[in-house]
Amino acid sequence: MKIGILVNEGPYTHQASDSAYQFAVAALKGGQSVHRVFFYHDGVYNGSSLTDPPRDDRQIVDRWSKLATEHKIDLVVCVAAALRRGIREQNLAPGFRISGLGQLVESGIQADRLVVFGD
Amino acid sequence: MKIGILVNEGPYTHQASDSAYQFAVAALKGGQSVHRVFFYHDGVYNGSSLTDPPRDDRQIVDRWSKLATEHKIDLVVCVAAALRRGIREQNLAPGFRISGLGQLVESGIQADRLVVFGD
Amino acid sequence: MLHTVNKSPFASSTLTQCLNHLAAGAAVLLIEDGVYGATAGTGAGAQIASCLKRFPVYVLGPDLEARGISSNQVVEGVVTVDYTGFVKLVVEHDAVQSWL
Amino acid sequence: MLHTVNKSPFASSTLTQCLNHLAAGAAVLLIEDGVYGATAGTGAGAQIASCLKRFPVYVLGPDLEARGISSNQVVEGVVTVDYTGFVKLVVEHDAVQSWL
Amino acid sequence: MSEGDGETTGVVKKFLFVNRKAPYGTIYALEALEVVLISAAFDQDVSLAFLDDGVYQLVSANNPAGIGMKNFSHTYRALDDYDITKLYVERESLTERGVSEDAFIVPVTVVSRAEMGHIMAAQDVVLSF
Amino acid sequence: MSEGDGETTGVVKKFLFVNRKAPYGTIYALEALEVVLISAAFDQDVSLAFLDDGVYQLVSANNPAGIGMKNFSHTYRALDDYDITKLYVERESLTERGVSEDAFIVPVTVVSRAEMGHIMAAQDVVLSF
Repeated sequence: MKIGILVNEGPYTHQASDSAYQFAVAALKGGQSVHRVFFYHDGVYNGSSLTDPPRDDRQIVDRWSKLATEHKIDLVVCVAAALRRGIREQNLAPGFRISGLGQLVESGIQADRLVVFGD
Repeated sequence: MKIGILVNEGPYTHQASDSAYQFAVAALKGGQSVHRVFFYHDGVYNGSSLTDPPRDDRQIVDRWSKLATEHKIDLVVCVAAALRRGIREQNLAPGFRISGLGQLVESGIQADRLVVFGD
Repeated sequence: MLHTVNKSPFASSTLTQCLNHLAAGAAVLLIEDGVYGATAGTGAGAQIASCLKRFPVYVLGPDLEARGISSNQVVEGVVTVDYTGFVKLVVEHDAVQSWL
Repeated sequence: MLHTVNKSPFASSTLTQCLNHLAAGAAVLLIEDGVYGATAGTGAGAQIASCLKRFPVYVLGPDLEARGISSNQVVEGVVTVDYTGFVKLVVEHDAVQSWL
Repeated sequence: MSEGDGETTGVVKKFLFVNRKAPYGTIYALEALEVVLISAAFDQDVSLAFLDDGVYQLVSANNPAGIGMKNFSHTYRALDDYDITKLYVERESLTERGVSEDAFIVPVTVVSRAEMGHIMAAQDVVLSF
Repeated sequence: MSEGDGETTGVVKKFLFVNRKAPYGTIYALEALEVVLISAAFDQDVSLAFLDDGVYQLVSANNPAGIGMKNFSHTYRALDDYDITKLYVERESLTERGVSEDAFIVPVTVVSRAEMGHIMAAQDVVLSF
């Protein structure tokens, strides 16, 4: 089954990004496919290449990047939300791409389920 | 009277940054002095030089920068919170500086009032 | 102590909790989504009306206007202030507690 | 429809509102701070117990553990699942509604 | 719009946008509306639900000039041009807040809480922000 | 620490850190604790208030390994080393949540809601996150 994921909050501040990540990992382990992870609202901050959290803490941006590489997951950051918040190509982490809101609606249509994580 | 301000949320997402700005402007107009504006938690995103909001919307980061220049207001972004969230010298807007949490406690001691804006 | 409340009382328990902790010399200022609490004829409005018997309650006018709440919808006795009035309240009280 | 709730019922009205909107085929999953709602002996726990008469209620184990809530504190009848169980619930229901 | 083309052609799902947050205090209402407008290009069966503090989004007298924000209430009027006409508002949420649908900027269908529950249950995709 | 020197020398204010949010669901509790620890260097009269969902921060059985987060409960134990000993917890908040102070990681002073109100009223600087 194809599952789409929407992440509405940034890393560290709210648990939404953590929950979405743990959910995505479990879905992949369980043999489901992750159609796309769409980052909206403050969720776009998950795509920042400049985060440098304490070493003994989880590396939220890095693990999204790794998930994208290892499982060919499409990580899409909303362009309008990103511009408002200072995320651009120049500070976009590997594995993420910037695109329009149509990608979220498309995920709703193409995926069998859409799961939203937010505040 | 010296007033310190703490901003806990990022631009656009929550009204906290707007309220803090309007409050600071009114304080200055009323003859008070703004001791410091300290940005903590997601508040550090107010210091991003890369935001590019729609032209017909308020330019939140720019207006903080202008306030700093025109009224010599000390805008301090918390270093620990900023590292976690991808704000560094390289994407820090004019008029902001990055420093430690001690600057917040110091503002609490030196200012006559400390007003907190958050979620 | 000036207490500020910025959450809608219909979504959050913050207004109730703030009102439960007022002590001598307290005043309350509703800002942002907190201004919905000043609406007359609601449960929150009744709490505010009850609070007014002991403490002054203020509401930020620009936040009321933003949300389309006209002055005749506001609980009687609640005083509307602008940002200048907000600053004045901060100056007049010995400290400020933001209920976030 | 699988309904997820991620807010503490003591701070937010979200759990109550979710429970007020359940229809045939609904199930509830408490995650993040929403797991506090599963605590037996509280007002929220009573709402959950009442809900269980008509709908299944699940709670995310890793979120319970994170918050130090042991299984004997959870309302009887609430089923604890891990992230794998969360995925399974999503697959088994025709759609998911997140109460944010 | 090209976004509506491609692999999605022909599939029509029931999309529900759930609005439970007040405008201006946070950006969720505004950014949710942006998704709704984009969804119009995909020829889906789109509904909007307004309940809890989400009912405040539709109040026509909103005037955020004094807090330096843009008024986006008029955007709800544009929904009709995009053939998005199913706007459901929960009666109990209105009553609790002392809000009348007469104050709204667009025509809506007021439904009971129970009816709202059934509308929600009938959806394929539920987006909440 | 040099941060405690300079212009602030000699001034002692009553600082209250108000904790009303649950841990882990958001970062506020953790980042608030970071400010509390820094404040110790400034020789101020520091108190911590735990009420509403903030009381959950002190539960000793917290174990966030399964959600990939660090356990920061033990940091509350370090407060004593910094001479931060005034930890006030509101009784009504405990009762409403079915939480017992026996479950706490550090000794606290349990106070009534009315007493908490008086503690708040006595402060010079109130920090809430």
